[in-house]
Amino acid sequence: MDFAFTEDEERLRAEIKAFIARQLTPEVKAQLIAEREGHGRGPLAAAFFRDIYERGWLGVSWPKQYGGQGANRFAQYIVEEEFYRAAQLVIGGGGTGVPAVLAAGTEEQKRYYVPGSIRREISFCQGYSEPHCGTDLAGIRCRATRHGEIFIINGQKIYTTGAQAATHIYLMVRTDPNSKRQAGLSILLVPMNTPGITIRPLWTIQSDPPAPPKTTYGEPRTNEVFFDNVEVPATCLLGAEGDGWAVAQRGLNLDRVGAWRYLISVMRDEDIVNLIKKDEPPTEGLRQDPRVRDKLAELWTEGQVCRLMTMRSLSLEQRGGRFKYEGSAEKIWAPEHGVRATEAISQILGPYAQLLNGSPHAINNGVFAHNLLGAFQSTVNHGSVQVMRDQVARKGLGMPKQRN
Amino acid sequence: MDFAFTEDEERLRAEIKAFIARQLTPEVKAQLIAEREGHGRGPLAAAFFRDIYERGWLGVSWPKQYGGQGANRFAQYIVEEEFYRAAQLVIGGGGTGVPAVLAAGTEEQKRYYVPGSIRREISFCQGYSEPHCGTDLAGIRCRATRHGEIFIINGQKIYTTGAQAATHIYLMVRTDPNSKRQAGLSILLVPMNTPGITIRPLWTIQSDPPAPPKTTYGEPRTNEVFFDNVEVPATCLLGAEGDGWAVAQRGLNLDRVGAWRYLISVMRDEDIVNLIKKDEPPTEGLRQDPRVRDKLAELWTEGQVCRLMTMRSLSLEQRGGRFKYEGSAEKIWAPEHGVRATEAISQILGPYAQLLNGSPHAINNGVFAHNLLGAFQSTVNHGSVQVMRDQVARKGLGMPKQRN
Amino acid sequence: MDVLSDEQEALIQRTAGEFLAAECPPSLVRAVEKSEEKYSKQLWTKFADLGWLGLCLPEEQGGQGLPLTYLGLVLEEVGRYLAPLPVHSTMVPALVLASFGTPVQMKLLERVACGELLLSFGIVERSGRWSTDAIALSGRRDGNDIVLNGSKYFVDNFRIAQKCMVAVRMFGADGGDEGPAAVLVDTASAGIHCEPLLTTAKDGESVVRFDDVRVPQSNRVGAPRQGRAAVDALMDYASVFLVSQMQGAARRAMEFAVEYVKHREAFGQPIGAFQAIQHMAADMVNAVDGTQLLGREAVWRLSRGLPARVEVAQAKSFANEKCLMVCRSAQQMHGGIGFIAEFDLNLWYRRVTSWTLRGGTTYEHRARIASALLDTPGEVRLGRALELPAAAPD
Amino acid sequence: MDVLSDEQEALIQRTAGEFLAAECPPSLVRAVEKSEEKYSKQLWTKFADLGWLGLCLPEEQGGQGLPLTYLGLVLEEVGRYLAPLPVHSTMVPALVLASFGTPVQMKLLERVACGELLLSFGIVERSGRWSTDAIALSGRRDGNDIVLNGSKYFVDNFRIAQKCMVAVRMFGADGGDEGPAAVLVDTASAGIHCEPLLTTAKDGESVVRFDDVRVPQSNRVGAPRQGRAAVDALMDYASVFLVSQMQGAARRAMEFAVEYVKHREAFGQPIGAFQAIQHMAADMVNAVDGTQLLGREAVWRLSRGLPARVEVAQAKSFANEKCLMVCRSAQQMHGGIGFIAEFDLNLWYRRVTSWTLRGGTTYEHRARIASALLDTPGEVRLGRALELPAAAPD
Repeated sequence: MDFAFTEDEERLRAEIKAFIARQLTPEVKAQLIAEREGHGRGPLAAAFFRDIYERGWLGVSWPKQYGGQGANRFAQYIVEEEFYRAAQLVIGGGGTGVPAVLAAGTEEQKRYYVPGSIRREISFCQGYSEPHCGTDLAGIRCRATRHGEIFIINGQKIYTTGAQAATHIYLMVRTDPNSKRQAGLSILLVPMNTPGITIRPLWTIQSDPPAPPKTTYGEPRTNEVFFDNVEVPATCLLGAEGDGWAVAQRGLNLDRVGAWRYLISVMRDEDIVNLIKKDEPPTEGLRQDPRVRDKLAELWTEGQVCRLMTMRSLSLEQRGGRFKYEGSAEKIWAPEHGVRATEAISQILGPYAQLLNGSPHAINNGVFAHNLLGAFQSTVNHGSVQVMRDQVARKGLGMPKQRN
Repeated sequence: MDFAFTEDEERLRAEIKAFIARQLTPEVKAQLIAEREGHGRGPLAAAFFRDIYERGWLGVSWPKQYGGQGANRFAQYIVEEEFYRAAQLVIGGGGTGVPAVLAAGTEEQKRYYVPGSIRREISFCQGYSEPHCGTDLAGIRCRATRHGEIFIINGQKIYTTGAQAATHIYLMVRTDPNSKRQAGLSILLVPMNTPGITIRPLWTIQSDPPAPPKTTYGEPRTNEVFFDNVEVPATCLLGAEGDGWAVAQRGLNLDRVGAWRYLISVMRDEDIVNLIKKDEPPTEGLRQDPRVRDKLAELWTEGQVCRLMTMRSLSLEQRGGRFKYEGSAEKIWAPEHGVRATEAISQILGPYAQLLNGSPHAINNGVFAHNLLGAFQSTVNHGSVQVMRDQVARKGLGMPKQRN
Repeated sequence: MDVLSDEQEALIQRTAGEFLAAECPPSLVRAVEKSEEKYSKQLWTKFADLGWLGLCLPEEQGGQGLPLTYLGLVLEEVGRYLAPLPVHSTMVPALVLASFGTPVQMKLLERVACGELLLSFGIVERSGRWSTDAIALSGRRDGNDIVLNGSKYFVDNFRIAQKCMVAVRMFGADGGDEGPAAVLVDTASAGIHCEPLLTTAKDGESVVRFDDVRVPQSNRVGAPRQGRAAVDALMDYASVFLVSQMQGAARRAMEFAVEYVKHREAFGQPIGAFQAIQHMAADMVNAVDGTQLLGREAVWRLSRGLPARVEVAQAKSFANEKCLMVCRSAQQMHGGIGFIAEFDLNLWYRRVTSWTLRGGTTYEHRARIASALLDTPGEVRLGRALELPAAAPD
Repeated sequence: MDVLSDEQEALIQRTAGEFLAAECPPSLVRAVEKSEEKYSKQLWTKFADLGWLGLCLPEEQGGQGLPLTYLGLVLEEVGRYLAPLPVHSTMVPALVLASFGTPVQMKLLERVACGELLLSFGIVERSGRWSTDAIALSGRRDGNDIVLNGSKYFVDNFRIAQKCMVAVRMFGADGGDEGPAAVLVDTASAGIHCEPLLTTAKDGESVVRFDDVRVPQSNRVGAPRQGRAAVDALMDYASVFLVSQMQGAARRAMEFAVEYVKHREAFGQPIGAFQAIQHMAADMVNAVDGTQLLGREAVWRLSRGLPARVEVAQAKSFANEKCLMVCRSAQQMHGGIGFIAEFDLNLWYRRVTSWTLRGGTTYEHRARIASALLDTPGEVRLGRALELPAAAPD
């Protein structure tokens, strides 16, 4: 039992912080924001990423033989945390694609995707949900038919966030047309520039006006992706054919934990405390209000539980253990904390909490209002809290399945 | 839409209050408590009940032809509320037996049970639950076999509160041995002195020390009742043979609403406010604590919702309407409010909230501590809040049943 | 006692609902969000022509003189269909005029009843607080005029209204504080600056600055001694009719969600067959029903002229938490789709988030309830109305 | 960083658990409730003989000198089996002695380690408040003595302890206030009156009155300047090890309930197959796990000598609400049977209700957290420890 980072880890954190203080200039930040808004990568941003790359922080926990640093899960967490805090950059090695490639890929796939991702030449979007099945992935219909050494893909995906910028899609398809539920699914890694792929934007309630940085589920856009006789070589297959469910499960578990998931759930706790403690108009006086103080202490404590559950997941992973229920449990606690916090904060701030980004008099660029628009999404995406509770009860506690 | 009692109803309330102020002397009160503790009825208590009887308040809403006053549901509510508040007496016409007799009984049964109940010569305990089925009454096994003009009853009931004092048991039995679930059940009205009935006390966590008045689920004792070849005439049948489920449902619905259910959920709200506003040791100073004030206002508002839901049920009944979901909804809200209130109050009172009846330094005879022991029972008894939620969703909103 | 609607009440509510169901589809709501005016003039005219605005105004001013409870029912429907109409912002000050106005001011109600005169009102200032104590905008008496200086924040529909009822702190010519008062101001007066806000509701709130705005003393609402009472009424009407709207909107969001989960299949059946979804729905029912009961009781008390500050506070504090929960649960039950801008459900969610933050926060309303509970003599009892002490927070 | 138990920690906890599983059945817990002493002397002897008491005491005094985290794990098991042993009331003051005691006082730990010396401690007074400011029991210096006057409320196991560590307010012979201090008092001293309380836990709390009780100055714990630090430590240990017990007990109640619903049939299947019951259970898991993580972090910080007042406050405020929720849910999952006295589950429920009310309420602990958040300079960040300002409430 050890609740502190090691000296090495603290040193890494200090290095990153110093780097960010030095290199993340307002100009770089502006180009990063422009890139996120779809205006392509500016030269300063490119240089910034090159510098990060050279320090080995892109994919810090990935194996050295594929260009990573072979560092542990805590080093990865530190990189992720500092860059996400500083500029909402998702850096360090989590996410959808590469961890699954490392777990299930062929040697060739590892040699291709891992270094490419580290150089940020390759990026993945996630092709899971379909219009008729959001949470229930076992109902997937998008099919890939094998014809010798190629697959032909037909179908549709939805909520494919980042499809417009990704080089590849991490795609779950049904390869056995006669299969049902989890069986007969496979994962394909498909280049987005393959002919027959069409992307249609879905604008979210965060698009007009665009949500400010640090908003939970502040993405202005997600997508539908259509596959019309898309032909890819069979080498795109990740893991065995028909083994897609198992390949995806581990990825999903990792997706439900880690720095990003933690931070989007708790940054508002820090923001509201730091706002209230400034004690300036229009929130002056709240600092001394015992009701507000009590509520902030409650939220803070819940936020600490988010942090500690994240550390528990990292500890488990670092030991090489598998989650029994911990990932699902965290994916209940953190999003619901986010919702509770957001709604409680709105009652503390009163009418100011309804002001969106760009409105006169908006507090912190309207982040608290945009959180109201985004917080509940976190209880739905990547496995709803209802499904997560089922899993905690069934897998964690061994409770029986309902029969009729 | 009218949220006030009528002048007549207010006059009735004033009469009852005046009666109580005059007649409910400390001596009478002491005899009532002694009676509740199983020491039989004292002469003063008997006179007190005779006076109430003469004023027509026992069964005030029951039909005149059977000795009632034929008053409306609100008059009944007022009688119930005032007597329960004054001395935790359940008077006025609610409860398990007579309403069902009035709804489903034969003329002969009405002539026997209604006047007898008004004179308090007849009283019912409720024979629903069995050891293997608490909430799921459709699983009842206690069976009554018909032999011509008699039934022979064998089986067991549990949580039969008040069995030791009741003259009759309102008993749900399976009359068709081949039936399943709701079908084939019947209601029998069985005199408790019939040979073959054995009562075994089940002492509750409120028994040692005994809970003080106004405790939610403060009963020190409930019972198991065993039926060993108990022979009763077929005239004991209430409603048609095999129709027991329907007969019981309406009774259960009425059991889930009304003054008693409302008051056991909210009396603690009044008690804590009245305690805090006295501003005396050991709770002095809390009156000015904004956190406590905020919480009390929240509880009070929830308590108002309990009251208004009760008024809604009475309005519906008074119009002769049937509940769609309202009874079940109230039976979620009020008990869960009771739990929230009890637990919140305990954190306001701190260590004093753990002191039981008779302990030195206990506040209000330990009622807040005993509520901690009893409050959750209210979410379980007479239909758990889980079953109630099912009913609101299915019957109220028409949501579908799960299939496999 | 009968807390259910009677036949006439049910009829009027149903009629209003049917009208809005036909005339106010979500596409209109959405179009108005993008408009400059933030209301539909066409719908307003139809609405007014049907007499809905005059429902509870005095018969002498062309109204129908029905109790306020009817307006509450109509506003439930306005909320239900998110009707982009300045009913709330117009009727709240109109009702204050109906209670406190001078004969000349009462005359204005004729134009309100027929839809000609749009009103707005300003209470909250920079602090954001819903409290008479926080009213600092000064109305200094100067000859026959009152000179207004200060700002009102979060003023709804100021830009389309001809007049605004402004809660001010009056000062005599000698600078003496004369307490709160309500003053009617022409929105076109010199010295007024209006800055539109962008809210989650995407409706017509603004910040309005008053720089030496002059209005005649006769624009003060009611007699000088009634200033505080008029401001109290303005705040109570504003809060309680927001509750009507919120409840109507939340109920609609719940109905959408229940309908959706009855048909949306996952894991081999309609997700509405799952107990977790059913129980979420059951809690939504109690939340909207509880809001309805508290809200209607408060409006009913106002309609009878009974003290109702505590009941208003109960209703709004409860509605703030519960209606948001209902709309959030409705979004959750819809999964990802509710997050997509073009899907209608979020119109309801976005409005209710805003409405929970206007007309007083939960903290503010609970402070008032607590004062009635704890700063008064005698024991409390549920079912017996509480009165506020003179020094209660507001 | 590794927040999980390491092998040795897991081994020690398992061993303690196995010992108590064998030696401390619910029947013993129930029997002790009815006893005068409110603890099992026999079990205490066995427990001490196995060396559990000395686990984290200094090696010089016969202890094993392990970090405090080990005691936390053992107390999780004590809570889990509701062991009717004065471990908490003895070890809390013992640890204060280990940190602050004079050499003579340290010698007492030898007798603690072998189970010979039972201790108790008194903090709270009539106000019921968990706060140094609320300590009014006076310790007036008089020659070589300290004269104690006042009362301690809710003192656990006073009647069986030989010594009690009392938090007092010291006064010089001249009457000058010298601040808080901890003083060791023989429980048999003249002038002590003990009045047993009857709590939901049915354990050994009392109110203890001190009328001119004389103790030598050498009984003061630690150096004069360390008085406040010693009292702080006494309070923090008391709170955080209660969290260990509560978490162990709540986890056990959860396990009982999960086991019960797996087998209890209704509506044609085990009720544990119903989603509503499963989701209740999932929330119970997060509640006990959250308590465990917060509690262990706080104990770990104490074991490292790091400031931990905020972490203790986090753990206790969270535990108060969550462990009660878990035990209440366990009762609900058992339906009517949990309400019957002879059914074991309510032993857990009744103890946890009491423990949520001792060692500081949620309000009190949150006030401390809020002070660290808001009354300090600079921005806060999760993951960076907070420090309390000097003037924080406690």
